[in-house]
Amino acid sequence: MTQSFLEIKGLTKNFGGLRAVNNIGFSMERNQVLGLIGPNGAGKTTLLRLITGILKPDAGNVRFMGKEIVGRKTWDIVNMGIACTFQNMRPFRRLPIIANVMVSCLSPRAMKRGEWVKRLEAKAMDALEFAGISDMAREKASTLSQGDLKRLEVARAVATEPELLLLDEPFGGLSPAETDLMAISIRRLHKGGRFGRLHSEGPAMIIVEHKLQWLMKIVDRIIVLNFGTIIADGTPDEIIKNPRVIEAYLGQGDA
Amino acid sequence: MERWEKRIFILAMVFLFAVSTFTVASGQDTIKIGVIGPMQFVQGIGQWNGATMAAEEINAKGGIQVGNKKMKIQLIKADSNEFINPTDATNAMERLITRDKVDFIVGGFRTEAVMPMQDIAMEAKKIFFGVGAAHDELCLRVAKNYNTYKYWFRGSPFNSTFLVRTSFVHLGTVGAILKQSLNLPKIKVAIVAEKAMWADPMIPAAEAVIPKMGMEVVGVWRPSDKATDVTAELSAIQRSEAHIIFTIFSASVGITFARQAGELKIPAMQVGINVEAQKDGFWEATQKMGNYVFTMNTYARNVEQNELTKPFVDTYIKRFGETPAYTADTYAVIVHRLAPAIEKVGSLDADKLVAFIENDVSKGPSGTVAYLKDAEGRHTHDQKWGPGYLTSVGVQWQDGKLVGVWPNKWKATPEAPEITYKGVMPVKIPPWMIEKYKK
Amino acid sequence: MDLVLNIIISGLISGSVFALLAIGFSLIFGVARIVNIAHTAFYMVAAYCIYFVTHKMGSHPIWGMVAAIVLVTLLGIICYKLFINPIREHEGAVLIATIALAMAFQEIMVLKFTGTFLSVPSLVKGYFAILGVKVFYQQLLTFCVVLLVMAGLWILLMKTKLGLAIRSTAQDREVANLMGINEARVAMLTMGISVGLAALTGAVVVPLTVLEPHMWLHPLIMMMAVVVLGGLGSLKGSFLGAYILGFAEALVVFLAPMGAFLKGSVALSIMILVLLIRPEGLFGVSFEEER
Amino acid sequence: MDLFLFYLRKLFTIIKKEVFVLPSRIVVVLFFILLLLLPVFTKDLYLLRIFTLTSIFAILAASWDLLSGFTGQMNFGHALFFGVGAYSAALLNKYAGIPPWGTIPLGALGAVLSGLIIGIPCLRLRGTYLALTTLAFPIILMGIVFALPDLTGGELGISGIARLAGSRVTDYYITVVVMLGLCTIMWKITDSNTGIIFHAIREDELAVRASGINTTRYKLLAFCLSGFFAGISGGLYAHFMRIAGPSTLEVSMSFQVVIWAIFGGIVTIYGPVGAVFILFPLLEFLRFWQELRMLMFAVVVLLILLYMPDGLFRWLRDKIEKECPRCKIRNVAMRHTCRVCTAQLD
Repeated sequence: MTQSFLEIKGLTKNFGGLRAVNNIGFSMERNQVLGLIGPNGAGKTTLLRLITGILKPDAGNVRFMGKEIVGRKTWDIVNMGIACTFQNMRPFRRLPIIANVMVSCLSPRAMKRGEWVKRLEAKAMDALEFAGISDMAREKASTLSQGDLKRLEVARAVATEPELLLLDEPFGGLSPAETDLMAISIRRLHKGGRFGRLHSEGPAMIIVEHKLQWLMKIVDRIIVLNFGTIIADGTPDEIIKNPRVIEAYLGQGDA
Repeated sequence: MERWEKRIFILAMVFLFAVSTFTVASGQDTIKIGVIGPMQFVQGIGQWNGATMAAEEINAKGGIQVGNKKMKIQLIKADSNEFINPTDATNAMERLITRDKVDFIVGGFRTEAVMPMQDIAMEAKKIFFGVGAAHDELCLRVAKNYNTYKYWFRGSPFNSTFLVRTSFVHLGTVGAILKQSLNLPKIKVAIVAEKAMWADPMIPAAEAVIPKMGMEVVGVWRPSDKATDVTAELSAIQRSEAHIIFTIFSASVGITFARQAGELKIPAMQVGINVEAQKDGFWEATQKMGNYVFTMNTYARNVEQNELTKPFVDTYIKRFGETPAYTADTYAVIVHRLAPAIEKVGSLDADKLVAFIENDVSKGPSGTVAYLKDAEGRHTHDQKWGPGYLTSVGVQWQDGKLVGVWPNKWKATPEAPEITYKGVMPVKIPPWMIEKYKK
Repeated sequence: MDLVLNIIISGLISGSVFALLAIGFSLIFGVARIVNIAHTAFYMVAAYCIYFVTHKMGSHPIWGMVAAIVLVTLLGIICYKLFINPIREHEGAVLIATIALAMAFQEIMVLKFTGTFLSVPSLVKGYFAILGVKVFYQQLLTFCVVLLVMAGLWILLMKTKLGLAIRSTAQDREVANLMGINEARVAMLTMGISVGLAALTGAVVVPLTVLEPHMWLHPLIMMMAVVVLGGLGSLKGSFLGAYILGFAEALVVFLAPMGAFLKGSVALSIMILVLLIRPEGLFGVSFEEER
Repeated sequence: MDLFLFYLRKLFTIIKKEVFVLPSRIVVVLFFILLLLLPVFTKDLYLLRIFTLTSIFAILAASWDLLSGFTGQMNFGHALFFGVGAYSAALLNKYAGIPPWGTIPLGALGAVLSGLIIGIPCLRLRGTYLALTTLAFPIILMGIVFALPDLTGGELGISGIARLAGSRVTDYYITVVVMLGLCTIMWKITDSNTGIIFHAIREDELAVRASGINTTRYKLLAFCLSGFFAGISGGLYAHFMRIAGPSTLEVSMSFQVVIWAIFGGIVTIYGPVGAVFILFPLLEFLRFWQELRMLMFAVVVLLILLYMPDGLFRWLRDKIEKECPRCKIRNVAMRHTCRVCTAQLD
């Protein structure tokens, strides 16, 4: 029996009366890049948070590389190899950018993997380099622009050297040019390899995004959510043609 | 504008610094006595007033004869702030000794602060008369380690063991009066003691002694010493049908309790220790509800322990407008113990003075003071209690006046002589109590 | 039976006092995120104000109450303008500014009135008995004032423009600012209301107790326990929390008379126990996700 | 001999290149030297006493900063650690007869334990909730102290415990050296990787978790470390005052610590230490004006805050030093170019 890389079964989460995530189940492979789309309030972000353990599901389970991860603490999950970014960026505002990344470098997983790296700063620098903001390493995080904050989020996540990377709207608030750059970075990351002293496992990814045209270029599979349930699952080409997706996105009138 | 303010600020700071560092006391032609206490509270004010009166009296006579030279008394006031911050109290003590270079120290109130203060004074070998703290431990230290602690003397009040004994006598006296005049078969007593260390040993003692006196204990309540509402306790006490409430209060709860009990007309007499009720301000503080409260006290208007009492109390009232509290015994300490001792020894040498004072018997306005030895014959520098020595008085609030009511035909032991101080009056029973029981 | 009644009455009364204090504290915290340590110090100042008017000027207690509420509210607003508003952005600084204010008030009172225990006359003297339990009229008054204040506050918050402004500011300061609400003015007015409530509490409660310059510390702690228990910034929570702690205290006094002094500790332990189960207090906003 | 000279020269270079370039560093070095040499100039017992107590409280204030400033776990009940340290040192000394050098570390361990005990329930609380809850702990402990007067001495406290050392000068040296040592250690901790995590936890705890850090462990670590240092200061206090009483647990004690730390400027370690060295002696200098002393103290705190809400020492440091916009290295305010990268300073 081959166990899948990530397997989600019957995941459910209620907020008061609102059912944000309703009995979701899917699985993905180690080499996939998965796009997660859907209208606002469809439960995309909630799903990511359930996987990372920030929220506790009311029912269902999540298996990552054969291990159950529901009920584990966030840091445990991160150290098993799932990293995430936040939709509304959450940098440590009063710390220099490099220190932001160093926190990730100090996680047990990163420490174990980078034993041969003598200096944490060097590794953190490489993560920043990868994200393209190394020239501002000593600035306070509060001075960064939106786009650079997104990059910082990615750098922070990458520094834990994850197997699975959850990106929550990596293109949100970016200009088209910046989006291009970010898309290239993500692609490059997925290929894996070394970036200086930083090692990329070539992580599998789940990307939540609204900018479909860029998303389509990166992902090889898309899951569409609406009202907390999966309404479509397939390759980008299939999804574009799927009538239920069009209905959900554009409303019934246009369908 | 801003710069100007800043400059003033800096100037002020520099000024403060300068003043404080250069105000070091000068030459030695006077006897310096440090008065240390919580100067913004009644206790400290009493200590300072008593000392002021003593200094004025002695200086008016030209001072104290030390050898062949007359030396005047100079008082130095130190606010110990000890209720809020005992650390501050020790600093004040240290400052008195090293900066102001005092020769003697009187004062201290909160035992937690007095103990470290005692340590500092003993280390500097300065005679320290404690006026305010009643805890036994302060004097037990003298017995245990005489050479270090011999410079400590108890000034006032006598120690808490004796305080308990006196208040039991009061309880018995009032119990007998109630029994007789209200025709009660058995007197029931509710014990209400504030939660404080000094009150702790009094409760088992009271529970043991009261049945022996032919009375019954119906319950024990321990409100916080700063409780601001005791209606709950009062309701419970009324339910227990107690005739006497045996109070053990030193802090503000004494006022709250008396006021609320009076306002609710709880049919029971309050007897015991209520330090707040010893003060003239009690009547106002309880909004006249503290009527008929009975408490132990050191002085009372028109009651004379001996011939020294009346002049002292009258002068004090004239000078400061209130009856002296027990912390005002700084007067007795300076005038009747320290000054005669210095004159007789003829020097300010602490060791010589200690040797003299511990064997001296002196008369003061609150009675005759003699210093005790413990069972093993060690000096404790604690004061002797009993007929002929310090007894304190019992006082009762009667319609706005604090009236002395005890000792009235009191016999300490069956063989002892009967004692009645001049000026005592009979005890009054609250009318609502008479109304309830006399049917 | 009358034990139960006793407990109920005592609990209601001490709960009312806590509720009055806690609501004011909660209000200013909700609107301006100010942890006003000096809140009960204002209560103390009000009590001394009544003392001054009745004893030094010899007026009727009612004038004392009025003067206390008006003057202390003004004092609160002035202190806010002078010492708190300029450093609003620095949370820590605001905190110790209020501690320093409380200390300053305490010292001023010590200077003016010394540390002597004082008292003020009650507005209505005497007591009445319900089923053998004696209750002061003043306690009844306290209870009524709590109900009135609650009703008044509810009307103010729900039915008036100022109330709307206060509520929206409490929800989100920045957004309220953008919506054209003068946040600074709302904060100042709320401070006025909050301090006014503290003064009112002083005016109705103090006639039953003793005045001294350190009388603000104990209610401060109980008030904070109430506010935390009920959930910060939630008026409903403060109201309920106050009665829970009030009853806890009454139970301790009646059922464990030897341990009456422990009533404060017991109340605080209850608060901690509740927080262990619900970290955001009874009616606080849940943090489950993030804040 | 050559080796010695080499190290001497090296030391000299370090002093010249690293210390004399920044006024704040010079001030720190001067502070160390002055404190250590004070008894050489004066044997005034009063002065020594004040500075001994100041040192003890400096440890306390710095330990508050370590917990509340760096980790952002607002602790309003810091007196708990101080009191537990003082009481356990006193109990161990009185009943087990252990000398001060043993009781103080053991007392500090007691404080660590109390840090764990309150830290675990407090893990789920944050911000103002945490602040107001921690305020309750010392009060509850005080209730226990009063309920067990046989063991704890009730409101009298435990008295008659051993002296710290034979003489006041030795006391002074012990506390000052311990203070300087511990504060340096605390400063080092905050400068280390652990310190970065502490900082990050204050900024955004969830994000730290998402970076794979066990925040629970680090928060508890902060509670324990802070408890340890505060406990040491409590033990020193108990042995210096020779009494451990309930005043060590009072609310005013907790408030005092907060005042010191915020007055000096949090998240600095040096700020709270400096603040204690200004405010505690200030209270003593104000003694010539006894009646107004506490009022003056409160007014001084209020006024200084009005101008320097970030804390006195941060304000001062910003006045005498500038940060280079390019390389973020500090420079004397008088320089026009950065001393390292020669960038223009404005």
